[in-house]
Amino acid sequence: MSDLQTSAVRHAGAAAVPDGWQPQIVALVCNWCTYTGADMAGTTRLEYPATVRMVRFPCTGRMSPLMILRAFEQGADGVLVSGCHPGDCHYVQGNLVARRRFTIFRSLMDFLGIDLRRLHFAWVSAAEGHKWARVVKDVSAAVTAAGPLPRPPAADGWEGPALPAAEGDGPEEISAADAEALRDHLRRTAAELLESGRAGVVIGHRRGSLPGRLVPVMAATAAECRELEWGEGALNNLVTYAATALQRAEKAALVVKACELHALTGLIREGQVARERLLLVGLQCPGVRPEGALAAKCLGCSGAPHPACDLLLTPAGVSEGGSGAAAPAADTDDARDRQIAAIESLPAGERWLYWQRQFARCLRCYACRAVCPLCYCSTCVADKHRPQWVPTTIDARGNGVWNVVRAMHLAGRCTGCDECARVCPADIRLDLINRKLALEVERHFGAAGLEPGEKAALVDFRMEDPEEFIL
Amino acid sequence: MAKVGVFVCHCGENIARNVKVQEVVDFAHEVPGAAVTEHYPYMCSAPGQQLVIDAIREHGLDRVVIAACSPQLHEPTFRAAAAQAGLNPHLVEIANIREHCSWVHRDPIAASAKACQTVAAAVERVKRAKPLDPIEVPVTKRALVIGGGVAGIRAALDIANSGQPVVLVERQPSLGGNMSRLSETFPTLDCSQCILTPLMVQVSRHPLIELMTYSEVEAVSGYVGNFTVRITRKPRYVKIEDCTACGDCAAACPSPVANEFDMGLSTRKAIYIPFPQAVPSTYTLDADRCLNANLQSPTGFRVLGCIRCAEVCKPRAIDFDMQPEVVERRVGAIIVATGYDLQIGQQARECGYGVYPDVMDGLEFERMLSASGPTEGEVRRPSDGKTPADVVFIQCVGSRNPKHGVPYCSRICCMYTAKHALLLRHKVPESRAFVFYMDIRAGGKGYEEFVHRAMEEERVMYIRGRVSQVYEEDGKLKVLGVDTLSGKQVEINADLVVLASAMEPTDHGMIAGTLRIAADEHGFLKEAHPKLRPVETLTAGIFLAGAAQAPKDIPDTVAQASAAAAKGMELLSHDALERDPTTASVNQTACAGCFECLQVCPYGAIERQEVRDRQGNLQRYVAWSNPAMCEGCGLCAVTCRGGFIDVAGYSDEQVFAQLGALGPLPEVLGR
Amino acid sequence: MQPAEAVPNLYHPNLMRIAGFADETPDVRTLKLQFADAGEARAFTGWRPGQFGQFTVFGAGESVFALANKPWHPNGGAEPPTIECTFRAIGKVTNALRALSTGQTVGFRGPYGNHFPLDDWRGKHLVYIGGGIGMAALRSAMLETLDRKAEFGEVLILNGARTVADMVYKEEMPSWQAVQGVRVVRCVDPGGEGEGWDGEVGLLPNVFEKLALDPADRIVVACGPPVMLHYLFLSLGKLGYRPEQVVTTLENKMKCGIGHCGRCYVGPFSVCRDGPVVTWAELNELPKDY
Amino acid sequence: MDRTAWVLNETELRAWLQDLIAGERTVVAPVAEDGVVVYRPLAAAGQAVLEPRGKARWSPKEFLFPRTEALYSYSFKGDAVAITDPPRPERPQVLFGVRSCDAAGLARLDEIFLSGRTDPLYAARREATTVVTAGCAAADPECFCTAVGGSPVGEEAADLQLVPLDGGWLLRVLSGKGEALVGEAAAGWSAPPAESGERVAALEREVAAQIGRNPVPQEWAKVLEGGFASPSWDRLAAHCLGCSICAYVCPSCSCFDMNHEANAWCGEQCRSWDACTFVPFTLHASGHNPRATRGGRYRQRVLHKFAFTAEGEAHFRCVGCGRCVALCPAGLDISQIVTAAAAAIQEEGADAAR
Repeated sequence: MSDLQTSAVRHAGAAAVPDGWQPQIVALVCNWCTYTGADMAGTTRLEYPATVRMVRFPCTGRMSPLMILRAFEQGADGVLVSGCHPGDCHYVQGNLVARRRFTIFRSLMDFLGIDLRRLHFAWVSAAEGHKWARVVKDVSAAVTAAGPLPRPPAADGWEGPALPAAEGDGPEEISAADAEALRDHLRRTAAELLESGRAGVVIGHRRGSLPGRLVPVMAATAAECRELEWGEGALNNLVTYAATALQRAEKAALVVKACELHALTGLIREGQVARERLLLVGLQCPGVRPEGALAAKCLGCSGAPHPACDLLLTPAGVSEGGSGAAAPAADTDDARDRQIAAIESLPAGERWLYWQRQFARCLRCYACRAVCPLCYCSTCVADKHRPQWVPTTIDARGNGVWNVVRAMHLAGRCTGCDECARVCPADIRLDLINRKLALEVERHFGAAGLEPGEKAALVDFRMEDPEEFIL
Repeated sequence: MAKVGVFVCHCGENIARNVKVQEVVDFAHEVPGAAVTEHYPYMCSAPGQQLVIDAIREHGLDRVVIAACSPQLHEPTFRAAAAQAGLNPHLVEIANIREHCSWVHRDPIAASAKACQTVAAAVERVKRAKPLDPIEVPVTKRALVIGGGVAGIRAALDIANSGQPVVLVERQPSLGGNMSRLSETFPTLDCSQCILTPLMVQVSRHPLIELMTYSEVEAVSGYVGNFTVRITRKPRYVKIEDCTACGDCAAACPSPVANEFDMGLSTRKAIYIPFPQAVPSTYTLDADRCLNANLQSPTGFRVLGCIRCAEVCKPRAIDFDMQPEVVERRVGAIIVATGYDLQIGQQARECGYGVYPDVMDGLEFERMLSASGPTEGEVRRPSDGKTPADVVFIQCVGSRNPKHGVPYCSRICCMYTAKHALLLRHKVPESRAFVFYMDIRAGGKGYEEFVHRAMEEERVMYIRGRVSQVYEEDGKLKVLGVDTLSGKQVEINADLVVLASAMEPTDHGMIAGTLRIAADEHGFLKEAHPKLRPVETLTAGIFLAGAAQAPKDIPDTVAQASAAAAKGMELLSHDALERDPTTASVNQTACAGCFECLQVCPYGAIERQEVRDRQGNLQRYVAWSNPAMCEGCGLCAVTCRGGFIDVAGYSDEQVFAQLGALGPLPEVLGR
Repeated sequence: MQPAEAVPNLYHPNLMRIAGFADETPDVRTLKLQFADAGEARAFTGWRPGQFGQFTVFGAGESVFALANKPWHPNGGAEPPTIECTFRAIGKVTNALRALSTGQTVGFRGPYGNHFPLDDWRGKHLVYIGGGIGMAALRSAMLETLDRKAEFGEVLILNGARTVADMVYKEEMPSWQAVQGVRVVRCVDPGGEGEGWDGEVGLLPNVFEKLALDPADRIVVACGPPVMLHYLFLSLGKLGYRPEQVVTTLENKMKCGIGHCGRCYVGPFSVCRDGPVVTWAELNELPKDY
Repeated sequence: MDRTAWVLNETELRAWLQDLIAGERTVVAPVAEDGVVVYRPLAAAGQAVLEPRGKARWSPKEFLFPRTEALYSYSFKGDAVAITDPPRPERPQVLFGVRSCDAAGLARLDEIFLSGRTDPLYAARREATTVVTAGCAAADPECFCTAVGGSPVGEEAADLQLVPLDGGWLLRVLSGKGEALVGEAAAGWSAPPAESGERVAALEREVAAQIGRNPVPQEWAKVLEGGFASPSWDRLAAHCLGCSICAYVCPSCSCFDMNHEANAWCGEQCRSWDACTFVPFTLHASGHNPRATRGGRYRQRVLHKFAFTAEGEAHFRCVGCGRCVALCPAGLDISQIVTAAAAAIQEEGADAAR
């Protein structure tokens, strides 16, 4: 419970858990089916617990996960979301798209350790007054069993789970001589691209001020090309700079690792950059080492440049790419997955502690947003205040909402470059959250649809999408 | 913070029995912004409404909350009352404390607490409400009917007879559709052409119907009341106005072709009239089959190899230089009546269709039975022209067969098979008719009796079961099947096999893509609601008629056509439409142009708009929600990650405010 | 440094009751506020013209407006203090403020910032130029000037707006004009005049130029949108005004009002602490960060 | 050396720390949490990470200037509003084992919050806070305190100072508050060696030598300010992504935002950290933004650290902890950028003169 709610409770003079405590449940219902179904329960004089407070929406498709969070933040002990049965939606597909959102949102809540007895989804038609009464009874019983919404826990002194180390071979090592050759190819290629006018700017890496660290550079001169570098310190996903670079030049060359190309595909699919204005330079990658050790995303990677790049640079030389061939198959045994499994094996209460402690560290510096190649909104929803979507407070109130929103906005879109986790000064394992949601999207809806022509998973739907969790 | 009036209704005892009205009133007074709080035994009564009206006027209220029954009942009532007092109707909010409270909670304390919070939430919500005015959409007073079968004909005539102009587009050279192919119609055995032809003529003569045969709808843009339709008129190479339908050209034409109107059972010439009663009564030159077609000149017929038809045509109606013509029409309503085809699928092939000439489908048999057909109504085997003695009819070929066909029932097969068997028995009294069926579905007026007539009076043998195989042996077709009632194998030597193939929508429902309306996985066009809006589509202004929507027989088709026409007429009867203003709007300054909103919108209401700088250079594309098409579901609003789309009447601010009132209660309720 | 115990809560607003309001334009409103608590009213020490206040809409937030009515002094009379502010409903707080009606409660803290040095201007001719809602920042000084007219030379008030409908203080301009030795000029941008408009038409700097005033012994006090000020300063330069003769107010975004939150800095100059009143000369010394 | 000082071994130090924890004060020290070292209130002395080098991920400023705090709360009743001030003073606290740069950062915060109009909440906490610094025996790659006038064993804002010496700690009293904190505990502690003063000075020189960065001369303040309009800012900040890691981990950044967090019944006026690198920081409701470019925003950060100083302040607001350098997602290095900007501005000036 937030301080705000605490003060509200203080205001109400409520004690901790008084005898006969009744939960407060907020029900988000659609106008056409469930609201009318609840009317039906009334006209037939059914009785059910007075625990629910109804909020009427045109459609389940209008219900943002943020509204569910808002209900919890305002002190609801439980939330019930209810709408039309699949196929009966007044707007045909509103509930089907919503079902996908809710599926992923619920998975996220579960992963973060929310007691799922507090969060329910149901289909109740306009004729199902009895079902409405039953659903409210069942949901009330479940929330009553879960008890009053707890305060953010104090995790003082808690050791936390021991996550398995990320293990894997990683890309082949590149010898010093090869690395030098590769770097020379890069510099020469970049200079040629500028000189020939094939690119007005080359987005690459150069030496930074800290040992071993390379930093981004938008090279526009021959001199800057001579400073280009490549290696284990090339941490940044330069796709993030693509749009900026294209403001400076009609065409930009972009140095990309194979793992970063997906992010670019996402940007192209979402109309943010035009493929024809980019010249992709793929380099043989030795893997990156953000803090000495090889990054988890590299452990299953061969390091070969992505064949879809326009130019492929290996120690052997420069070749034209753009074959359109598929990338090497992604490693199925992702090193992060074992860590996710370890978190999932914890009881919900411990998952809650684990994530709450991480979110408590969150400074709301929005570096995760800033480095994310797929975060490009002109104004982030976190900066909007009519209404205040995300509480501005850098505490349990705001941080939890922010981290959930961020994760939801990347569900079905995140391409796993792990930049957010790399830059997070609080070491929040955003990579695990993103990866978990990617796995959930794949598990429920099949491949995440990361090609330019495909629909993103969360704007798509199928009639037969799974819905075991819906009452 | 607005000045809100809160009016709590007792509903006699209905609310007051379980909800302590006075407490709700007192509580409402503590909600910030609540300036006036009143209660009344029956707020919906005339004095109750007057109370609200007077309070609005007297206190200058700018928002109103009515705590009473479900908004489904009296929201319109109180909105009207507010409007009477000069308040925008969308500044009225209903707190449902009857259906959702007093009627379902017996404990007065809990029920009152819930009522209080519901009222508080409604106040919070209405404080953020904005006045909304109905969206006005002008209506072009003309309808487009796509398809000139019986559905399209009926719909076009109904609308035109009501005084509204109609554009009727038919792809084939003549009106008539599948019905004009039929011999007689069940269960009355009227001659199909006899009842259809007068309607076709009415269409052609109707001053308000612009008939475009041999034409296709290429593209449709716009929205309800304001569609723009692009129609391609294919060249007939015969000037309709000059052609006298004398037939001299066809007689002279050296190029015979299978006649598709007779399902290939006869031939026609490259220049032809599909059937004698065709409307318009004019010849058409089949460009693909004309001998001139092969001469590869850029304009088609410029280099002429054969001009016999033109030579014999006295009115000089033939014009080899005719070009496809694209015309545009603005219409307010569209009726889709594109009809059906019979599906020849795997099961039909297993039954020997396409392998043995004496296996035919239902429509082919219809042509054979038709007095104007290739055999002039005599039943003859295609292979040798002999009159068949034993004829096997197989129902559900492809239908009700999820594995190898379609899962649905084609609905007409039971009836037309009975008709076929009966007509066979009439025409060839010594013949024997066998029908393999799964169930008999004869749910129509006089239908069951008709089937019984076939069974009992005409001694048609009905065998319940599926046919496993049809093969030829000694010039006879062997039909193997199982009689599931007796459990015995059945083997029938047939002279002719007639398949009741599945109906499928014409071109697998391709028209859905052109019109941007929904179709199911089989291509049948989707109605807005299966029960309550069966002839509307989700795209306002587009209506459905006939077998394009689902398999159906002639009476149902005609009934639906008239229903669709009525819907269209209703729409065209307005000079302008008033649409609910609870629609989505995009903050275009902030829109990043990812267009995921466009992908989720069920109504195609989101459009791409260009943003240009002062010099006119294209900067980017942003989304725009067309208020004339948006239904206000809000899918786009939640899809937009930046929150740049909001829904009037269900705005983010309103929802958040409402949720903010549902937290733990202040001490007022801490009793 | 005083002991922490004794430091008052700077952020604790006084509760004010809305005593009335006037709608200047469709989206600009002037509120009249009175202290809800008599004790707080008695403790209020008044303000000097040009100072601003932080106004709170509870539930929405705080917003900064100039104190727009004639300065109130504790010893000025028996009347309880009334505070006026004129604002445009444009953001979260201002829209929420506009939705409030008479009798409802807002917060106020202040006054903050420096003020117009009216005493230094004694004996001089004064020109008040307000563009759009800019007149709101000058109104307090202008009304005080009218009150003490005898101490000053000619007074010209130039109130400009894009259109007639956008002009603020329409109703009260006649009462300004009624003071002996005061001239009120109203002007709207070309195209903004409506039927029956009898004021000037033209861009405000041009209208000012046309008035052809002698710069000698004259102080120009101007407030308006950045573009207007830019061109006005060009005109003033052309007309021979020295930067020291020209005074304006800076309108940077502020939050705390007391120089702590770091938001309103123009270089090292904190607008809320060191401003908002600056001379054109001072402005020339500041980086272009406003 | 005339100061009161002792030498404590690790056991004595931890024992003292444990006593402090048991006392009336909240003791805040670096603690490893999920693998990251952050300042936390201690539950046990053993939790504290007290090393001769390295630093917590971010500064301890949040214990004086919390990330978010309510300036007052309020509740509604109809049209009436009731305001409640936050409680104060809080329980006294000790910031234990903070680095000299972090303590110097507190002195910069004092300049903001205790000058002019005193901030009541900050003042209350500051008064109740005792600062025990831990000097550094080695520099990290990002460190540059000596380049901006600081020292690895600087004494600014410290009440007590620990200096790592010979595997133990030299504890020096620097203020009355520090003396009070030691109180009776010193009874069993050993006196420092006679040459401890020189040893500390030697340590300072040794660490300073490890810091490879050029000092930022004080006169650059004027140069940088004069170069406000220099085009070099856009170039230097080209890769800034506009997050606020630099500001939030910075010991001296003090900008904040104020927002109402409220529901229908009650609310709070919340003060939360904010940063000049964020676009909305100076964005007017009208849409006008004086700092519309990332170059402009980053310039504000640099100038506010190195140029805009109140009268009488003869130091930079940057304390050289280097956290922003180590954590910047784009690898921006403020010390290099200051040097580059000054050079560019001087060159532009020279060009203009020619």
